[in-house]
Amino acid sequence: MTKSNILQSGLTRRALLATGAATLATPMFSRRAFAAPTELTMLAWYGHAEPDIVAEFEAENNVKFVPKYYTGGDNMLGLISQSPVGTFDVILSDAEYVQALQQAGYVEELTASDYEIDDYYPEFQNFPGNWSDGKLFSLVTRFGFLGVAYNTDALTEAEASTYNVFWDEKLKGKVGHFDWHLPNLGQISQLNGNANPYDIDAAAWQAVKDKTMSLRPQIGGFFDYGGTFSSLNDGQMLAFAGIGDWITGVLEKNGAKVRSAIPEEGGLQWSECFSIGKGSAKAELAKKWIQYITSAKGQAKSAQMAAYPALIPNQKGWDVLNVENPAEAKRQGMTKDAGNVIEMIRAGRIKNRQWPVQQSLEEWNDFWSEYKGS
Amino acid sequence: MQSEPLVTFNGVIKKFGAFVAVQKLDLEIHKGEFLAIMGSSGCGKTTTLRMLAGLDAPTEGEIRLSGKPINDLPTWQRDTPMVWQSLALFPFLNVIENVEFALKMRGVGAKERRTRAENWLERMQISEFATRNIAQLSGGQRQRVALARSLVVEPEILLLDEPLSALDAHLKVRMQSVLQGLQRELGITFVYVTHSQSEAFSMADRVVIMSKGIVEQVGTAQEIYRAPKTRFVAEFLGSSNIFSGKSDGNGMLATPVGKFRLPQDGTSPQKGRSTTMVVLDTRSHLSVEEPGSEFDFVHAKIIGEEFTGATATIYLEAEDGSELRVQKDHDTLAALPIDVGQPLYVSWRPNETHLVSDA
Amino acid sequence: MNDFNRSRFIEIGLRFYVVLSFAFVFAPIAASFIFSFNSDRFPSIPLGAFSTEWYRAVANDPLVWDGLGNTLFVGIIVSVVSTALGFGAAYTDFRYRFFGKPVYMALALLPPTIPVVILGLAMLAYLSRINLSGQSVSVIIAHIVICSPFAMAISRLRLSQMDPDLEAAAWNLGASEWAAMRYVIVPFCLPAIFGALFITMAVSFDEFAIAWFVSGLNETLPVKVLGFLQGQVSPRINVIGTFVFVTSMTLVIIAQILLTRQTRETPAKD
Amino acid sequence: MPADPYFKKTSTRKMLGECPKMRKRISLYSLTFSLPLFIWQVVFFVFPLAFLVALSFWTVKNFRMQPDFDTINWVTMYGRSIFWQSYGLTFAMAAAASVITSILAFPCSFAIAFKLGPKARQLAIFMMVIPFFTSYLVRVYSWQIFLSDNGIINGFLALVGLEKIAMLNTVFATMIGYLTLCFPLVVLLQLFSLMFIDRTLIEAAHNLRCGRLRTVFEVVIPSARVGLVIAALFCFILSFGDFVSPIYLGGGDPTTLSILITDTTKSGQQWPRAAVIALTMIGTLLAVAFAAIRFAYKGREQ
Repeated sequence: MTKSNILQSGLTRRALLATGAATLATPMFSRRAFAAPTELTMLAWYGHAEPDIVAEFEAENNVKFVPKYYTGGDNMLGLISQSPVGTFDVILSDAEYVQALQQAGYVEELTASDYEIDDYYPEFQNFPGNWSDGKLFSLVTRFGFLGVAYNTDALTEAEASTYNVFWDEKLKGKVGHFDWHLPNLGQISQLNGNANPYDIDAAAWQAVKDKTMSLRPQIGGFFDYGGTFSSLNDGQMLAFAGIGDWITGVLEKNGAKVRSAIPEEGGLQWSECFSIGKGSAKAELAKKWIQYITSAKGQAKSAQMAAYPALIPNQKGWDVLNVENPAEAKRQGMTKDAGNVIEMIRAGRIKNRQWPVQQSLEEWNDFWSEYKGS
Repeated sequence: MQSEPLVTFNGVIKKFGAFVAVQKLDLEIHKGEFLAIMGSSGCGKTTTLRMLAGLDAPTEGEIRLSGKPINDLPTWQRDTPMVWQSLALFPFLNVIENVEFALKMRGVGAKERRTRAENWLERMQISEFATRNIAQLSGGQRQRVALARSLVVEPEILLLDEPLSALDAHLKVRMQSVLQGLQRELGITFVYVTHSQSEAFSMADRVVIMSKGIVEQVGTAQEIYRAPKTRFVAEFLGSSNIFSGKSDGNGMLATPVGKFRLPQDGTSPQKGRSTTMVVLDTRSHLSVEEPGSEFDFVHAKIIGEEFTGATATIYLEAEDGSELRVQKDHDTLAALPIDVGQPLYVSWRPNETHLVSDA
Repeated sequence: MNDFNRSRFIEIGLRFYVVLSFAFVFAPIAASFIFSFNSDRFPSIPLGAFSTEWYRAVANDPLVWDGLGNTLFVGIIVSVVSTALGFGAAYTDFRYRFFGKPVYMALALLPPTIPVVILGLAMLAYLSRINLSGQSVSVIIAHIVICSPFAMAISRLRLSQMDPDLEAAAWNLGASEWAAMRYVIVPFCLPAIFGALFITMAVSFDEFAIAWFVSGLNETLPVKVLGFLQGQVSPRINVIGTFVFVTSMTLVIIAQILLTRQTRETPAKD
Repeated sequence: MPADPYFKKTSTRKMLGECPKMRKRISLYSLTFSLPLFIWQVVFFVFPLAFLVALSFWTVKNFRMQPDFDTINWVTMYGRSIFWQSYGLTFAMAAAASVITSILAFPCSFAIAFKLGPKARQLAIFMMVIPFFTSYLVRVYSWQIFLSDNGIINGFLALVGLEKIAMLNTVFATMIGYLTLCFPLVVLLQLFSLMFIDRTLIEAAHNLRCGRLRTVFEVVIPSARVGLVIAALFCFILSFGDFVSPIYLGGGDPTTLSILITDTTKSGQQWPRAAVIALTMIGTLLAVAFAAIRFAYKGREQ
């Protein structure tokens, strides 16, 4: 009885495991089995390889994107440096990191004539960081503004029109930080009246630090991407520094009472650029993808990305968007009307987010962790 | 019953680190004999058995089996099956699978294996349990399975390590006769390790008594019982009165409880020498009155009484506090005032004493 | 009488406390289950409409399926290898005494006590040096490091229940060391070996921190969940959580039933 | 007469280092079982940690790590007040978590061990194992729903007309997370040590007119000390290194060492500095584990 029993039950269990595994894995294998598309790897922020963006391209080119989503620029650099060369075919990077990518030799040179750069607004044709010594290494594909994100039940638009609102007594413990020093300190620097928030001398830097420290008692937490979403959504935080429409736009669509405002002190601009990874075996396909996503059609898609909406630099993309989804075009300010986002940039209200010029990145970062810990 | 030795221990020493478990063992085990190795725990009896089985390797010396040295032979190449104190039956195998195990290990085909195992089950009268789980068997049944499992390879020698210690008294006696009968029937050698006198003396042809790694005495049950050679053996058997003192050189022994005549066996120790003399409890007598001159005697007080079936043992305390014992049938005792504290004479005939070494 | 009442009160109080403890333990699991059927993307009270859309979203997300495939692939290899390694170490501890054994045991048991963040960091830094990072095999390597101690502990526990004479008895009956391993030790430890397979698989299934560091493109399901948590907060977390919970519970319960059925033989009688 | 020969024999054999072993110690057979894990752990556990030590002396230039031998990372990290602040805080929070979890778990494990019948106890143990098969991440995410300002708990409070309580993004929420992580494990570990207490000990104590509560403190807890300390130690280890609860329930505020590690790697690729933090954490854990085990077995040896 005993031995056979053990064997039997052993077999059953083994069989069970195997069948379980097989059943669970079937959809995956079967899907792969009949299509067998080329796999294209993408290193990007969350959302860039989701079906709403890539499905059409995938179908047209029999491609399957394999994304690795990172949680920040440094995380991205870490992932590249710790993976074998050629792991990532397409790399999406925030503009300030592009130079680091290029200097580290992580990206291939692009041929400018391959892309419809002429359709871009002039401000974006020679976008800082995309070019190095006259060579093109990446192409800006979308951007957005950072200002004051606020809960519309708690604050009026007028109240949110200045960074000073973060110090408002009624927001005590209800102000959140997107946990990255660059946008937050840049905004404080703007509040302090620095024309270029990132190019400040020692005295101005000290002033920024002091001003930031005075905000600490108001702060309810330091959040990553996901945490920012949920804490704004459920009213856990009523105002947020360091973010913009890329977060509140998504929440708004879901019915949350949140919005972003560009305050009178000015806003910051984030920009995302596509590059081709060094040593990519599918560089041709990667190029095709960048052509697609920077074309008018791809740009319109990109503007409405489900994960987070963004502004687009391609003028023809604006046209497509205004036909496809005029409401969204209007909401984001990408219409030909006066006061649209390009005019805001031209009026000098928006500054590029970038690395500090007169201090080292380390210094800003060290201050940020001290601030968090205080 | 002398025959050529099946097993020879030649100056075998076994050390575990600094601890010497067996000291210089020389022993011959004959073909077809039932040999018991007896001693208290830690005396080296189990280590001796394990060395023979090949489970422990001797530190020094040589062990021969059928004339061939087997020191370097691992246990699985020895054919020295053992019955374990814990029985060590395989709990995940049923009865017949347990019995077949050794055959399977020897590469015997499945069919033959089954037949031979079934034979042994029948022989041990446990055929009906063939497909039972070990956990479902009683103690006695397990014992039989363990025996069958070891004997199925038809070895020349069977090693038994206190196999009966877990059984109750009634079952023990039954299994003893089973074992004895089996050994006679098979005509093979049994080496039986035990701490129990009754098991050793009732079954074995020869008994080896060990203490602290040393063989104290080898002999038949009768020889050992009647004439323990050493003080240890006498104490271990626990059935003698022991008197220690100094010889006066004239055939007398001076002890704290009196002067006694030494046995007249021609080995009278020289004067002043420490000497120990023993007399069996069954050869000791009790009386209210001082016994005659043909007896030596000690004055003592009763401290207790123990019934052992047809006889009873009276425990007494001598004047110096040493303990004495006398075994008598109930009729004899009925004539005596047996009460705790009652002073009596314990006596014996000098020719029924003998000397033991003091080692 | 008074004292008796008081002790009854304590008894009831303690029982109630046990119920309360389980409520605490199961509250988040239950909530996750409920919210997986909630139509709102961001969980809030009151609940939105009943919906299976997130289940559909998960089922239709090829990345989730890839993640599940990776998790299974990693989990099965990890459980087999770490059970083998852990069993070997447990047997070594059971049978041998040797110089430096405490060091050996420390190596065999220490890994789970190192915080996963640190282990992940060290693993990534090291594995990328030897070109083993960013692949499924990296996750497998790291998970075996933390899983084999569990397998070792489970096997060791079983071995300590074994009559130490059993193995010697097998040798004595003619089994070589290898044969005794195959026919005695392994069959005896079979329940523990299965237990270890399940537990190590469960550990690997749920491990996200180290996997997050070293998995590269071959993300496992828990890393996906961490990604959802970091990146976009979606009820898909609840769906996957519910799915993983139901699956592993089914496996555990089936294993439990098989094991108890086997031991529920009539007890020995004399 | 040997009273219990079997026991005596096994114990002497154990004392002598005698398991069922045989002559050759190093054989193909023994190496087959002992070596694989050893090699695996040396290559994939010791080497990475050793590499971490080396890494802590490297330098970073422009986001790139360079092999070096520079104590700058140690000097910088140990020179920063934020580091020591996080260190003290993480230590205090982990210690608090292990004390709180142990105290909260004890009545539960006590009741399961002594107040439930064998069937119910079996079930309770099984139920306590279940959480190990659910994702910790998912459970933490679930707690957000309970604890947020408009979450389940505050919803209930509003129903009965009470004020809202801010719970999410507080140390309290972090503690809930630690509790979620450790509670089932601590209960199980405590339970196993409690179940091995000889019940007659407790009866004897009652018999000696030792009151209920006093019996628990004077008999039960001392008898189960090893298990209780080990359980608390595991809780400390898990909480000390956890980064999920402090971030997703505590709102990343205050900064714990695990957050500091991820932050450090997040800004300027300062992996060498992260290695400094990691090594300090390992050192601390080893010291705590050593102290705890010493305390647990104090007075047990001989």
